[in-house]
Amino acid sequence: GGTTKDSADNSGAAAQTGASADPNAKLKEGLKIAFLPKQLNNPYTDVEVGGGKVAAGELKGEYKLVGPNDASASSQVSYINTLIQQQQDVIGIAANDPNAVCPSLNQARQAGIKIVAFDSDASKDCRDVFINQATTQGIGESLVKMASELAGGSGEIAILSATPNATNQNAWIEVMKTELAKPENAKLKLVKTAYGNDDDQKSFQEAQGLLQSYPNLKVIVSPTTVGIAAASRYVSSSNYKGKVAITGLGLPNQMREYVKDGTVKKFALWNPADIGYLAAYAGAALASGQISGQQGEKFKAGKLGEYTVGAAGEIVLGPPTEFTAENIDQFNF
Amino acid sequence: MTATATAPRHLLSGLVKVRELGIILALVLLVGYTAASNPRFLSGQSIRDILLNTAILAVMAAGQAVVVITRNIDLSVGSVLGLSAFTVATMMSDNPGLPMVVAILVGLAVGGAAGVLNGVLVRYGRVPALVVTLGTLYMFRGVTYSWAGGQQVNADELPRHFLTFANDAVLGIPWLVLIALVVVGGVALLMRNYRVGRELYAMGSSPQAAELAGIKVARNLLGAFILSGALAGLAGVLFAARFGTVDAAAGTGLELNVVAAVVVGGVAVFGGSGTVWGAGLGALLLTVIGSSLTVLDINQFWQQAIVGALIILAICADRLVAVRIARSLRKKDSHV
Amino acid sequence: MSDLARGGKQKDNAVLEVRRRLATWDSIIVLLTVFVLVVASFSVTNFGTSRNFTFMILDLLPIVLVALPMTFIIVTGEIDLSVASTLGLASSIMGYLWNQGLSIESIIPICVVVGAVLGAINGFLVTGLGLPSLAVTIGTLALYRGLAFVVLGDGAVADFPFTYTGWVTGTIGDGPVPNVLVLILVLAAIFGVILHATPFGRSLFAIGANAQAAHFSGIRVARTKFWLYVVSGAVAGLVGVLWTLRYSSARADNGAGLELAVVAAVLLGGVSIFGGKGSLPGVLAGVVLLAALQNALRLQDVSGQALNIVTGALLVLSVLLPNIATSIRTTWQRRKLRRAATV
Amino acid sequence: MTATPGPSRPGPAKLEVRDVTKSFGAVAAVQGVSFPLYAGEAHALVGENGAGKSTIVKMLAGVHRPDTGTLAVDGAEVEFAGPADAKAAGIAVIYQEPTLFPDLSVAENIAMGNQPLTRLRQIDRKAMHANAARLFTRLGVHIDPDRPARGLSIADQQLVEIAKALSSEARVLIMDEPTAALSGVEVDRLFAVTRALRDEGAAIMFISHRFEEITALCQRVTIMRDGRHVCTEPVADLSVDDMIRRMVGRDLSALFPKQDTEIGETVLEVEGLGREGVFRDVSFTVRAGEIVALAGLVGAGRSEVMQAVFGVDRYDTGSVRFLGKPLKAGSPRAAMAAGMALVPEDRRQQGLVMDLSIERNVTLPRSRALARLGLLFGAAERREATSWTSQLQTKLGRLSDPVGTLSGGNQQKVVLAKWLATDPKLLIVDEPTRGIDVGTKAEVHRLMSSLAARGLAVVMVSSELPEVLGMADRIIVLREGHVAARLTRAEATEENVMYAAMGQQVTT
Ligand SMILES: Nc1ncnc2c1ncn2[C@@H]1O[C@H](COP(=O)(O)OP(=O)(O)OP(=O)(O)O)[C@@H](O)[C@H]1O
Ligand SMILES: Nc1ncnc2c1ncn2[C@@H]1O[C@H](COP(=O)(O)OP(=O)(O)OP(=O)(O)O)[C@@H](O)[C@H]1O
Ligand SMILES: [Mg+2]
Ligand SMILES: [Mg+2]
Repeated sequence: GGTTKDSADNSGAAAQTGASADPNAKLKEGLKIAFLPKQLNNPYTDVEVGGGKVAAGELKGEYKLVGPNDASASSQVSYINTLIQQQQDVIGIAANDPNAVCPSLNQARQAGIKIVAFDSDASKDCRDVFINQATTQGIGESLVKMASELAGGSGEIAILSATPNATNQNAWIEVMKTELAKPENAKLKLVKTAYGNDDDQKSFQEAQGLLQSYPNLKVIVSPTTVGIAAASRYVSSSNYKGKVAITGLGLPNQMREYVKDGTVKKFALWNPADIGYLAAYAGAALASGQISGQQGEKFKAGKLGEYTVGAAGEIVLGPPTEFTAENIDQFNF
Repeated sequence: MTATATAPRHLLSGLVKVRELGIILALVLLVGYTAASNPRFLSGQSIRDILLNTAILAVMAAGQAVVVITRNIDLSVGSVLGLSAFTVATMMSDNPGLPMVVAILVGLAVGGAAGVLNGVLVRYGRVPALVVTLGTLYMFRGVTYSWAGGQQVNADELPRHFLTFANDAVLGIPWLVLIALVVVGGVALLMRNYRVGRELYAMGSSPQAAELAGIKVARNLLGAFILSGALAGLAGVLFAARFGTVDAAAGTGLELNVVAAVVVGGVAVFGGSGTVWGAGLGALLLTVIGSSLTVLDINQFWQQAIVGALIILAICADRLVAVRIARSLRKKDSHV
Repeated sequence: MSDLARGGKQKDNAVLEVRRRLATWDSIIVLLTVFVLVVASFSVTNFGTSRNFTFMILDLLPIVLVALPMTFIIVTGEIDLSVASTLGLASSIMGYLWNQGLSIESIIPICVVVGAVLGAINGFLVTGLGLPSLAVTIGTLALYRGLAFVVLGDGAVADFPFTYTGWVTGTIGDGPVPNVLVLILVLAAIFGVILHATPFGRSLFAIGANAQAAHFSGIRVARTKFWLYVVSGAVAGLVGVLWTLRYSSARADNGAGLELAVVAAVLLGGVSIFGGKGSLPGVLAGVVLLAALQNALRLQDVSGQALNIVTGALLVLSVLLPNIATSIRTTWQRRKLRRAATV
Repeated sequence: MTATPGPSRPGPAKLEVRDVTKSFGAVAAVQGVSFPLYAGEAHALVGENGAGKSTIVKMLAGVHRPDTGTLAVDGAEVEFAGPADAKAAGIAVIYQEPTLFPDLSVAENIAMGNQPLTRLRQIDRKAMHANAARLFTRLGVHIDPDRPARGLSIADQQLVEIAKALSSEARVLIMDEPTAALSGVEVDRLFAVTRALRDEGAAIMFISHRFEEITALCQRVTIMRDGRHVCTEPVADLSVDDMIRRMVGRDLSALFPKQDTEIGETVLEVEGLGREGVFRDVSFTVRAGEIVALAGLVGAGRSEVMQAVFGVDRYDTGSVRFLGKPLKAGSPRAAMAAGMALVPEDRRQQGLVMDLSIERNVTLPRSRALARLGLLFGAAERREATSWTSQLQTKLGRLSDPVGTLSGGNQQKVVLAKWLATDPKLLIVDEPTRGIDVGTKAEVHRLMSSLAARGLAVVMVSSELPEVLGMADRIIVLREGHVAARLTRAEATEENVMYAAMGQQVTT
């Protein structure tokens, strides 16, 4: 009898954050706040951490941005190690793999660094709080709702996701499947989930493949900014334009062209800059002892107002915004 | 003498044709099977998509084939494509009035300059091509990243004529495909029928002998790298026009596809043999494999595995043909 | 030549020999590595700490282990680009079997064997069918990675026992020496002795420099290469296990892109891509040099992009500089001779 | 063969070497050598292995640049930046080692650099093919111009090289041991063509270790020793012994000192050996103390038979027994373990690993035996290598130098040393003295003979008839892959062997 899944003790050395919170503690100045997104040089990411930079400025902290060029967990670990060596106060991380970054994050916590996961969560026991852009349930529901409207209530739909491993994507897809199983959506048929790996070209080709394989396809739902842009671009330049609708989560700046030329009627997103902004404030609150990550603790996040820590250390930003031809010009990100 | 010489000549040239015939056969089988299970695979839009997707790979494969024939390799093509695509996209978004020709020339120039660096290091620095181009793969990508940062040039920033170039057609053939055809055909002709082409084959077949034969090895080698670089640069322009969105990561990892296309197309990695047509067909085969797997609705997770297996099969088939040719030679020579 | 004269000449030769050895690339790279380590320890804050040392060792662990058999393979004039995919497939299988409830003690050897089998497939294609290794392993690079996704799909398996994950990231007696360093040193010593001080090692150089002559000398060229691929696969399988344990995460995309880093390190270590030349100390120095530079530059907040440029430049310079030195020396010698002749 | 009397030449030299010097690191390969090449004259260059002949050739070809001294064409000093310049100056070179492009067709190989062009500046393949066919007819050989050069035998490669040199219609033709791989018939053809060229006014430089060839072809000879110029004189003024004495610096004794030996029991039995398309039904035995020669024309399959026996090639039918036991087929390692050694014909491709050091090459087949507890240390290898290279009087700088830096003949000695070091019971030597100078050749022959006297069985493949007749106890003549005749030492004459090899009736 060796060590098996059932007999294993994999508690690890989860860091103990015994300190109790003092809601009235003063926000510290000069905090070293580092952001480690999934990948650098990704427009969505840039907007996100841009919000963090603004917040760090307001907090009179030192802002730092590091990250890999590839969206891999192993490169993130090297960066976490470097940040530990540099003795940062707060690390904001969008985890490429919830578990792979865990041992390093726990080492960071042992070294007194506060961990704020944002956008894509790390495992619960190795971060202090998680900034959730919207509830998983909420996003899944709104994606199905948009798809149903665009399909006119019945027909074939397909999903164009990011990488097969993306945690947040898979969680949303799960919710979508549950939604689609409900009687009111019985006439909608999910024919395929394709993966564009958040790579522009691959997403482009996957979109082509979907349209070829499913001649009756009515809607492509792409809950990733890379995917929705690529799919829209393909459809707008092909003779599928007008026959197939695209929706999902996208950046208004990238989508403006396709909304204007009619390829895309409607898509959604939260304001990514607010995620980074909120993450920085949550980090500062943690580092200053205002909160410790327990449910029910409250803190102020600058212009966004007051937030409450939810179950399992989750802080939800708010509901996503829907963009249409009417309102898209009001947004610039 | 002449009588005995002409008969094997037909036999030989016949066999040589078989080499490319193998790929064509594979293509026909694959297309046939896919079309049988989904007729839309042969629809106009679908064929157009496949050809458009092949074009970029084929242009790069033509350059790569030339370099590989000289017993070298150019792994930096993916990074060169990225650099050129970003340069051209930035330039076009800043100066929307520039005509397409300028974009193409700038792309060629950027790639050509990269090729000069590779060629000079290989020839005058006497550094093996694999080392040089692995190094410049990192360096060119690094340069693009440092320059672009997180910037991305989006479709809405690019001038319309630049974007429509990819889809516009003359006589029903999209520009992109036309360019690829001209490039592959031109390079193939150069390699087959012109002195410099044969010299490149000779250099790959035996580098020392090429020096001794008084071939202008330095000039030719530099030329080969410049050609490969320039074509990768051209591919960058086509990439930007086709995909409309360009960031610093454009073309990452493409080098392996290009090398795979060349190898599948029957160009020997040890230089000296293979054709540019073959490389072009290799690019087409790889693209068709990718498309048909998607169309056949093969599980996403199986797709990559199947691509790998097919690449290996193609190499095996090519090897089989080569062994056949060698055996027929041996038989012909024997006195027994 | 009298015996006396020969004796005298040989002593001269010995001196020359030592000087020649010192001037070879692998000794230069060893010295350069030591130099970089010393300079970085003094000038980069937090570089010289024991914790950073541990981080660095963990970062170079997969590269150095895969580089050992890769050195052998490149010395024989072949290449194995499928190692990173083998690593990924081993990791996937590890996760799959763990989910099936197998014990980790039996999973680890299974993964190593799977790696060996994957290596044997490469070996068969290269030696049995006589296909070029560059082409074959580009094919299996795609194939094995694809299979990794087939096995584990989009999932990740994470709940590995802490006794094992902790061992990989831990240090001996909580001191400054990481556990895995022992593994690295033992394996490196074994591979080093085999390459440089055994008949087998000699035969590898002969195969790389002229396979036909090696065949005529009674060396079993095909069989030797075949087993090298098996070993390379087995080591990649083992590294797949270590990778999974280090990140406590079995995923199909583990280690993607590692092959180029390994090849870069091996070439930086002075191994000729054409085969027949190279040394293991050089390769170890190459790996450490790359890891140390990256680590130090990251601590200095140099961006990943600039790291790319440094890596690439280093790779090219590693071959370029010795060549330039040689050509300067010969030109200078010729000039001297010419001048002597005209006087 | 008859020598053309050497006229004393007035007028400027077509090509002249003036006081050139060339060193490689510490090795002074050529030191202050001068001589002229005249139009309409064949000029021989002789010297021991490593005397610097090929180095001179490479300087004339633009491959090496002289350290000091100059070259002059038609009296005007020139400097060649590379082979292209030499070619442009009308100099065609056949190098000591063939330099073909294996992937290109024979016709392309010949035409490379001056292919016939069509009006569109494309290559005219038809003309190219016809040109090659014409050259082959002139040389009297049958090689398909459209086959790739890969897989040609050494002799055929050499012939293609000759065709290549002829095709460029050069004014100076330099040939570095062009006949080393050829047998009598082809040599005669080559000489006929060369004489014709010479009479048309070309200047010829000819290098060979066979003196009968020199007296047959050349008018003037330059002798070199240790990189230095000894003399340049009309061939007619020197006897062969004079030349040898000046070359070696001392008198040489008998050239083929074959000792009589006691013939022991059978060592090797080859029974009905065959390989499709190459040879068939070859049977012979070799006994201890015996030297058996395999004679035949180039391409008769001699090398292939012995390679199959040794196991580097496979065979389809028949069997090989060694020391009474069947020998595992296709395994050189098994053959070595049983006590066989094979000195192959192509030292560059088969015999040596050019990039490895001399000592590593010598000890390569022996590394297992030299290891202690599985570990191998440099000292053991060096000791072994020192002993064998000095025994064979190899001219070398350091044992740690790459073997590729040695002269051709000295490389051959290293191959011999490598295999003698394994202390074999049967030694197969394929063209053992190809490219070896007279002094060393005598040495090699003495060595083979004394080894045989000590009970070693020897199989010698040789294209050189005097060598075959002088050394062999028995001669097996192969023709087109099968045994055409078996002759004892007593029966063998030059005519006998040639007739059998060419398939004519043997007259006894
Ligand atoms: N590239 C080189 N590097 C170092 N030494 C060299 C090189 N080429 C030739 N030598 C040395 O120069 C000397 C002359 O060699 P060369 O090849 O000219 O002799 P050779 O007269 O042609 O002999 P052979 O009859 O054996 O062909 C030899 O000692 C040889 O070792
Ligand atoms: N690798 C090869 N590929 C094709 N044909 C070959 C190859 N090697 C040898 N041959 C052919 O096999 C025949 C026998 O060659 P082999 O070398 O055994 O002859 P040989 O009597 O030893 O003559 P040589 O003097 O050339 O060594 C020749 O016709 C040769 O052209
Ligand atoms: Mg010579
Ligand atoms: Mg032979």
